[in-house]
Amino acid sequence: MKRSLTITRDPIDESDLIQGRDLSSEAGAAITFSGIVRGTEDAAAIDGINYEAHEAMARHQFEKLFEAMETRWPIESIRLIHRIGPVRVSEPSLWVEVIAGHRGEAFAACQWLIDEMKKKVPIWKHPMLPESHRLRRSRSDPNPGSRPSRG
Amino acid sequence: MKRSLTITRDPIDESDLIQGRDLSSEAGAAITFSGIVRGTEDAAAIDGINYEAHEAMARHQFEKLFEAMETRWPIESIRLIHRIGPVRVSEPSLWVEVIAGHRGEAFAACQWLIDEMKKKVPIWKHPMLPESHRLRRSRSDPNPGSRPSRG
Amino acid sequence: MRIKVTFYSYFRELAGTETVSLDCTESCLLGELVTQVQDRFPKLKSMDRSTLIAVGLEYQDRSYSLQPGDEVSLFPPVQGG
Amino acid sequence: MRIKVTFYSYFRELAGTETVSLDCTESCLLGELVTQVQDRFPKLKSMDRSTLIAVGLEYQDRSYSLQPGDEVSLFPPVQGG
Repeated sequence: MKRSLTITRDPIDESDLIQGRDLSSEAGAAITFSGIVRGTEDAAAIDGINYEAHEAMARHQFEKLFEAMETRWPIESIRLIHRIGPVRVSEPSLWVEVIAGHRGEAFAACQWLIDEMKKKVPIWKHPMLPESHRLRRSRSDPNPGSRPSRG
Repeated sequence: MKRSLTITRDPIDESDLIQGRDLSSEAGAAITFSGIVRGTEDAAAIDGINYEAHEAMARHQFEKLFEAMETRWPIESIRLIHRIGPVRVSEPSLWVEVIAGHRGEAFAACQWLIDEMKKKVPIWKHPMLPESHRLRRSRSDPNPGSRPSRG
Repeated sequence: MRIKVTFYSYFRELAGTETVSLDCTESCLLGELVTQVQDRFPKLKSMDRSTLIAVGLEYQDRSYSLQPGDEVSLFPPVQGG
Repeated sequence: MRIKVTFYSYFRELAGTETVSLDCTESCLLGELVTQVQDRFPKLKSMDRSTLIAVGLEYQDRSYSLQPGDEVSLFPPVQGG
């Protein structure tokens, strides 16, 4: 199984990633998942999300998930990119591509990987509140937006 | 739910489709599925697949599936392209994009749509045998590659 | 009345033609028409259990009553994707 | 021995610091160290049930025996994606 893991502060260029796709002649299904920052968090409007990672541990945990994925499904290739730092609304924070011979295994592996990463990979979200909101709250709460959220 | 359906003889430009993606601020998950022509069909090497459609009926059946999908899941957008005519190995014959608020509904709807189209949409595959194979078989079988295959 | 039948995929090759027009009585059943087709093109008879039938743009079963102007399509299991 | 503890996400804000170094006896249990941390930073105590604990790059439970050089991370549930 080919593997590519990127944790980066740069924007994710999905179009460019697709152009760099590398298929064997036995590839029959390619699935991509883009996790996109929504404009609200816990019913409040936000400007984006600032992602924080324990980066060395995140890499290690992603690699362990790739290992486990490989033992469970016949996957040709996995590419995963997670952005850290500020990501604005409507931009992807996560991009996953799974290529396999058939769609059943590609869908199963892709969903499993995302579910597992949301339990195991040490990355956290800090909602970025709109400017007006930050000014209004600045006296009563020095750390808006860093408490638990539904994700 | 925004809908876009294309049945075309032109190659599918996935990169270009991604660049044309249109998201609301509540979109949290975008899934794409590419169905790619594999290099073998029933264990025999092929050059590609020639897709045939009952095009008017295919459009109608796709639209009915979109209707049903919309009643079952909160989907923001569906785009689907199916190529007809000859499609060479490693090229996509089908491209599906589902955009929704959350990944659960996007994955469920995308898989359901593909499963259903494989039962309902009148499109058929005719494997394109390699030149050498065609010449060898040409006397005994005037129509190689058009019989039932596993799909 | 006269009903036009179109064959798709390898049904076209088994029939040796793309279309055929057959006579049936008004409101005759779709199943009766299919039997007529199979009698005329015996290679299609062995495919009976995997034959899909549409009238216009919709699938129909054999109990459907044909109307003037209906166009019938016969084809093997679909294989899109 | 001295063990370095690093806080992530809002645990850092609850502790008011990013890292702390604490003394414990050789082979002391990870759970004992976590209790020491919570005694020192009481706001973390209320988060006890949702606290995730790693040593180096691996998750460990509280029965793990700490060794010299181990680096401990404490953080709330992860939220990637």
